[in-house]
Amino acid sequence: MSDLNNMTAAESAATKAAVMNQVPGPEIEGQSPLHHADLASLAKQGPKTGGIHLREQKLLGHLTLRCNAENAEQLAAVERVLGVALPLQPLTSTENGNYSIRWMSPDEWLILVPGLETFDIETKFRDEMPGHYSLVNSSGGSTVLELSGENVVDLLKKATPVDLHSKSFPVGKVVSTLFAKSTATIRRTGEQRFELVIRRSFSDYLWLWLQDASLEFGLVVEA
Amino acid sequence: MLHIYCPHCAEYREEDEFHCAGQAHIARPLDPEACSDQEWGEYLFFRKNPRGLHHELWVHAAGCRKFFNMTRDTQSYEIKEVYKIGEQPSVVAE
Amino acid sequence: MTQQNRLTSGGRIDRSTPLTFTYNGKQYKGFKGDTLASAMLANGIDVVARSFKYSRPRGIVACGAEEPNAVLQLGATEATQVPNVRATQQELFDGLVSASTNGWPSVDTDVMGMIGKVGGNMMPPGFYYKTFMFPESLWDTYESMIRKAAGIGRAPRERDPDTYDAVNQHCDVMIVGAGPAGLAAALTAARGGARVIIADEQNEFGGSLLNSTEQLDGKPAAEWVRAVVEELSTFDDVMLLPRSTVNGYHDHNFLTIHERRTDHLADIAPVNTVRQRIHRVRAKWVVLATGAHERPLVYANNDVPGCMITGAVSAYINRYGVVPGNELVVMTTNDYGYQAALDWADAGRKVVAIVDTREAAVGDRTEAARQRGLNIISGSAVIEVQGTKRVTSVSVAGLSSSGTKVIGSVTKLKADTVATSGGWSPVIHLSCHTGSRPVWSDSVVGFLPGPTVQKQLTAGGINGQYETATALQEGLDAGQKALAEVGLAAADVVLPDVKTLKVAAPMSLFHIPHIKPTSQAPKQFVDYQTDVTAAGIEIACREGFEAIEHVKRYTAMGFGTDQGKLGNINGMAVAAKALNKSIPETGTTVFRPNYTPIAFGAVIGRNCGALFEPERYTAMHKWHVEQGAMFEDVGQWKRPWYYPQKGESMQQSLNRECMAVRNSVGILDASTLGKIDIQGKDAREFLGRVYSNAWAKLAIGKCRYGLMCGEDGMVFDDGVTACLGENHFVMTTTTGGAAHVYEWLEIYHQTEWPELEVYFNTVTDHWSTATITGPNSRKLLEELTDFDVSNDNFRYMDWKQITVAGVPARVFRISFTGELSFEINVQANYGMAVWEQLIEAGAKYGLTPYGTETMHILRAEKGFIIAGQDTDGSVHPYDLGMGWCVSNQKPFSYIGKRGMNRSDCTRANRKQLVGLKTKDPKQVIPEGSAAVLDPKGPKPLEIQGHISSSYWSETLGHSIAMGFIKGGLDKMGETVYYPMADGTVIEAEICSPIFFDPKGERQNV
Amino acid sequence: MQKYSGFGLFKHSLSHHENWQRVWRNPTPKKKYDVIIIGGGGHGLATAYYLAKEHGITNVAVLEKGHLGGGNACRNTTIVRSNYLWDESAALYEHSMQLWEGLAQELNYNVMFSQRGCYHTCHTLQDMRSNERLVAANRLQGIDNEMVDAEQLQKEIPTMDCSKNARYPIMGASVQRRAGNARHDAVAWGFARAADALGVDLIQNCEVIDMEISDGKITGVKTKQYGVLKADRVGCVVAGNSGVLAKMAGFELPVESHPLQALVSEPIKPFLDTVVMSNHVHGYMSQSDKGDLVIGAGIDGWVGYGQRGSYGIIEHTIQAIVEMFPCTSRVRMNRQWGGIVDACPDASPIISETPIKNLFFNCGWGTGGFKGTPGSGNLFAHTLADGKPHPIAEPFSIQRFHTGALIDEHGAAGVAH
Repeated sequence: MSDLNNMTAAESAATKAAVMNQVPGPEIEGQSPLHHADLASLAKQGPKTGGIHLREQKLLGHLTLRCNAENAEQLAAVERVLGVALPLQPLTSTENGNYSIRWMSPDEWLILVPGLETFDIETKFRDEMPGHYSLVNSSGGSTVLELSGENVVDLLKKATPVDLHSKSFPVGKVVSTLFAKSTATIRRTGEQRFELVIRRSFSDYLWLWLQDASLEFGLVVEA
Repeated sequence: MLHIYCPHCAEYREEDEFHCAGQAHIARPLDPEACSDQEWGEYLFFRKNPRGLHHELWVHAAGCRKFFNMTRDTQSYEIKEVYKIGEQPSVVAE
Repeated sequence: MTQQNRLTSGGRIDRSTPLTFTYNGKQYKGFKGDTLASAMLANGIDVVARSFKYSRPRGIVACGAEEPNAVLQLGATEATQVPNVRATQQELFDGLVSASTNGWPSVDTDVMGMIGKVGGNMMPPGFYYKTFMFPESLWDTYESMIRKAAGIGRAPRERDPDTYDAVNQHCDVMIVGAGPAGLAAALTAARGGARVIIADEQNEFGGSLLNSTEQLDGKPAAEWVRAVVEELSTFDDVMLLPRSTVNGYHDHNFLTIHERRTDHLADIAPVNTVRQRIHRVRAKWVVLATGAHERPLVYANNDVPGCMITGAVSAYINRYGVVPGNELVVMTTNDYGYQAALDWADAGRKVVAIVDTREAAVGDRTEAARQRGLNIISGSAVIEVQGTKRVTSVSVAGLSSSGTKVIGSVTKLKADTVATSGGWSPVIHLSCHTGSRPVWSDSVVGFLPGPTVQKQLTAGGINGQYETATALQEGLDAGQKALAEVGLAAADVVLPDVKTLKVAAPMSLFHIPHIKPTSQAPKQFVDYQTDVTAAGIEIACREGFEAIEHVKRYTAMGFGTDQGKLGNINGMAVAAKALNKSIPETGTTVFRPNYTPIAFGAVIGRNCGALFEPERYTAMHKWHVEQGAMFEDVGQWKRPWYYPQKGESMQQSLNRECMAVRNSVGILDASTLGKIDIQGKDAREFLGRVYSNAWAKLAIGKCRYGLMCGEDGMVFDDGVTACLGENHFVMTTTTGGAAHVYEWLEIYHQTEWPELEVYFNTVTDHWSTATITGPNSRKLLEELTDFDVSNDNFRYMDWKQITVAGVPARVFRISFTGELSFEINVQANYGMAVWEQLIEAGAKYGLTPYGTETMHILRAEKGFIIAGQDTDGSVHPYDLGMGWCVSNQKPFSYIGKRGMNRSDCTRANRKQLVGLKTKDPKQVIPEGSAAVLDPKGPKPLEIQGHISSSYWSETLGHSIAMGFIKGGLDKMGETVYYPMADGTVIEAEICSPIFFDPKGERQNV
Repeated sequence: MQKYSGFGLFKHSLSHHENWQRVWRNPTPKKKYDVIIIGGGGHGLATAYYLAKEHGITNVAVLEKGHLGGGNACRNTTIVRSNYLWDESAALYEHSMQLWEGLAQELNYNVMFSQRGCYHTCHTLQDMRSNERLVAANRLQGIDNEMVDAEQLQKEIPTMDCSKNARYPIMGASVQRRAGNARHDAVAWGFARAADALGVDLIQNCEVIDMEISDGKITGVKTKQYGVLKADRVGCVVAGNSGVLAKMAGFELPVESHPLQALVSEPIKPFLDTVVMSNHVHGYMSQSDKGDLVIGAGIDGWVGYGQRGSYGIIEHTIQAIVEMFPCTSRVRMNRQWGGIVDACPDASPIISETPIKNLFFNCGWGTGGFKGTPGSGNLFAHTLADGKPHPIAEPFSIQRFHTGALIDEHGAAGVAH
């Protein structure tokens, strides 16, 4: 182990997993999955009104936690690290400031945190979490799109077979589902506001798809 | 188009999100080496394939990615129940 | 042109908005609110088609989805052509261009019609099964003639300029049909607070009420319709979909609605608007309020233009202000048929006679006709009409009380229009789509929806209830029932007051007898579009085609674009009579989606062109594009295939890329390989169970190659797995196999070995992988890291966590080329940054980007397999000569172990992977070529195996190949032959598949 | 048997077609037959015909629970070809192909076998490799099959998009020019008529509800309508229902019955004069003599006997067709339907003895049964006559699922058809 040079406190006795700070210094700029689309320029030059608003919440820290929802010690440890409990009800989410947790599966949660805090939080988890669990940094593999506007539900209905009516899909609900010919984890954050976690390799496809499907409503890109 | 209740997500979802992994309750022989070719072949390939009630293994592939069992009528396509891995069906195919 | 059949007032058309349209090159006028059919009738156009088989002139028969004849070509430009548009369902728009589809030189003067007349008698059902057989050699010629006559309209030859989409909908109650029953159901469900979708195929809601003069609450029915629609529009949770046909009713209450959003505006959709949309609806409950179709009667020459159904005549008069003729004869078996005569008389044109097949029927409508002084001929029928392109007269004769025989003398009456009603067939199509069989009702004289497992209710005409008051009540009841079923309280709805008319019993009669036997009488059409006659059905029955499905298939009845909406029941009745059975004994009629045809474009929505399937990109994709890379499709990924430089052939590019790697250093984007993070104390045990080789002793910091087999022992994937921590591994898979491998791990964990403490997570997209390989790869790496990457400190098959180009990285010293290699993995957000710095720093070493093709050549020089290319599901590790990658010492019987020990898997002479060296070193054996031992032997030749990988090796200066040979591992040095398509034979020697650096020294430096 | 010909047609027209004979009798079953064939589909009827014609065994009954040719025989998309990969299957399907050629004359029934060719398009390098392998193998097996490049393909099929702009551009194709279509109903009816003429009893509306088995040997079958019918040998040819029949006999099969869907467009003027199939974008299409585009879909992923599947399959299939033939976007889908196919794990059929003596099964044709009709019947007749399999049928025994000698045709069988 000695030559795994950067493995510090994260070398938790319980999990014996390799953890590393994957974020370089500030001199190197990260490129989010939609970097090539240059959303910043579109936000400046593109239309300012339309039924759909889109914003990429880029370079967040994405941590996938898998553990046992019935293990009280683990649940307590999560709360110590994040200051908020894991959502145990299926398809729900919790949040605490900049931290949000999405239920993904009975033994899986997606934790979003500010990008620069990722390693700290991973390290804390490794220090705090007892028992059998896994924590995986997936920050490079996905990005978050925020979609809002008066036609946002009309747009999403074209992409996902999930019922988006507010009776079935209240604010705070999370679903992982099909999105066009890819997948997304969709969380409702307002009556007309949703966050989509999408996979990096599909992001260009989804960007194309969203532009096409928004034509009838008008698409406003926000920085 | 089947409408499937995922026992893990606790709601109905479209068939598009799932896929069927074949007949349920086919346990891997505990001692494969003790199986004859015939027994191993039957484990691998031979199936009930009933017209009527059938226990199937499904996975919520685009959702929670959990496997679960389903009892379904292969003629009417009615789903009688879904139940988690390790659980036993309450409606049993003959 | 004047619209000679247009009334000066009345109807739902807007006379202040005239529209111009073209039919067969000639311009006509119509009005907003017209269908193409109503406008054609207004202009006195009689002939709209020539029939399929006999080329007989045909006119408009009906006014809706059931129309069999008025099927036209639409479109003003090549790209906007639409074949087979039913004129009765196409709203008129200004500039509409239409044309009839058959007939040469035109529908009016068609020479095929002569052939139809002369040859028609030679074309009984199934005639083509009985002829065109001799001589056998001429069948191709016969067939090409048959095919020329095929088809109705034509497909455009240009790409569709329009867009389409699909929308997923959910509701408590889906109501199909917005006639009185559907509207009552919708109003009830909406007031009760349900989420409602109501769809109707027509441009406005109202259904039968739009066509009639009926009064609701003492006011025209349309006013009630307007009020209901207005109220429904106020509910947030009610979706109203006019111009929307519910086309399919699938399992678990899934329905598809085909909404035509712009077809009424032009033949091309306005900018940023979809032409058509599919609603994919999941409904808790469904109310079918689809109404009924009127049945025409079957009589001699009943296809002459001017022969219509009575309901259509009323609809054209009342809704469109068009009287489709001057002198009308009605023939009916029921009271409803009288309405056409009443409406015709109200329009001021001549009713020649109402011929009622019944004796002395007394109902409110018959009495109204009598009081109007209309000529009613009871107990009689129109047995034949005269005329070619328009009815000129009709022959009326008395009928026996059973309706099976003509009695008495035949009278000729002058008329240009014959409207018939044989009763109504409930529109049960949707109820059948999920496998429910309809049930015959003697009282309705039609099929009703059968028992179903769907959560389905029915109301109105579909139940054989044709009185408006009953339809409204049934709609209300269905609405209340649906509310209760979805857990909502009953709604407060008061139905409008409608006068219920007294109706006399209808007669069960379908086929009108002629004075001659059916076989000798003039043609009596059952299915117009497919030219099926009563005589044809009798022949089919006589020949032993007794099941109704046989009859339909033998005669083609019901196989038109109208799917037999008018003809099927009549056809069954004719068959039943011929077989001396009742209609239900003859069989039932089963319907499949679609209710009416639907554009392919609508079905696929926006999943076409660039959005047909996702293109998956790595973080460095943009760089590859900028470098002019050619791409290979691997699964959904776009991977650089090779990077041609100006003027290079593909082979030249490959040679250059290969030599760069062998002589200096190359760089490959390997990000697409599947990567699975595995954590937990049993991770190692799990690996041992899913890989064929041993994992117990893999130390932290080390990597190992593994083969993955199915329970049948056959290899399906491979890759390198690294031990990151005592309980932490990362597995790589093939690019195409990633999803399958992940699910493979999960299914075994979730269903077989849940007791093992291990979690799997896909991290494919998270890591970017830049592989630098070649003798100078270490030098290049050294330039970008402070870490000591010397062979002493960083061994082959080690991995290190180091910083490369300022970015934290996991670097694996593994090699797929046989050269010194480093696979640099960084979080994908920094993949491009590292890649660009490698490129920059590599310039002085001639760092060369290479693609998948060069990768394949380099690995083949080393004899490394590619799962999926050198395996095909039928080879186990020993077949691949990879017994070294199987550990039978493991205590657990890993997946594949038992399978690869089945008797066929252990027999001698299995196909085994070997190297093949051509006798002529310049010759590259084409991949896929099959080996034989004696190329001169007679066919079929026993195939010894095939070439799975084959390349020109610039490194070695000769071709190399890997392939399978029966018993090949024991046949080193022997010769096999590969016969080519051009008759030449390539000779090759069996050798080791490791062509280059067999001791593996280069990767170990 | 009344002989059919153009002259006969003319003669009958003079008597208003009133004198056509029945195509087959409607016999009451005898109590005992030499051979009972369960299943009156194409394969069962072909088996009966060849039993009578080639083996002289005419004391034969075909028991059909509905009407003749009413199952997959009338629900398939009518493709006939023999370009399979492995020697075993190539021999089987080529045997069938050779019987197709000349079948109309042999049966005196025009089955409208049209050798208009069948293309497998290649969209990836992997596709190219598989097809080149297939072509090379077929060449040595004596089966015509050749590669054409995209440019040539564009000339041969002008309505197909062979440009480089597609999501998965077509790189080339293999083509078997002897392949094509036939008229599905006519095949069943032609075999039925010819078998009947040779003395075979075709019993419709006769459902087998149990097997008479003692000492591991079958002696007859029990029917719903006619009670027990005895037989020396019983052949079961019931496609999608094989599992149900096997259960009656007390064993399981390596077979699952899945819905297989298909669809047709409205009839349009000649658009495509050959058969095109794509394993990669997953769809295939031909045009019928009536003008319908006949389009095939993949199988649904679950067991289903309802003769219908899920809408998603239809969507995907039409996407594939429009991807390859963009000009079909405005053409309209008329009908869709489903059949029940019994799929074997290796996508090859079973023509085999069973654990029960004198009971033989012919099943597992999956999506490829139509093309096999004459060959299957011919070989199964041989099996029933001899009590042991014909050499071509031998590799297709149930035993192969025990020994592991599978004949994996997933590559060649590819897209469902």
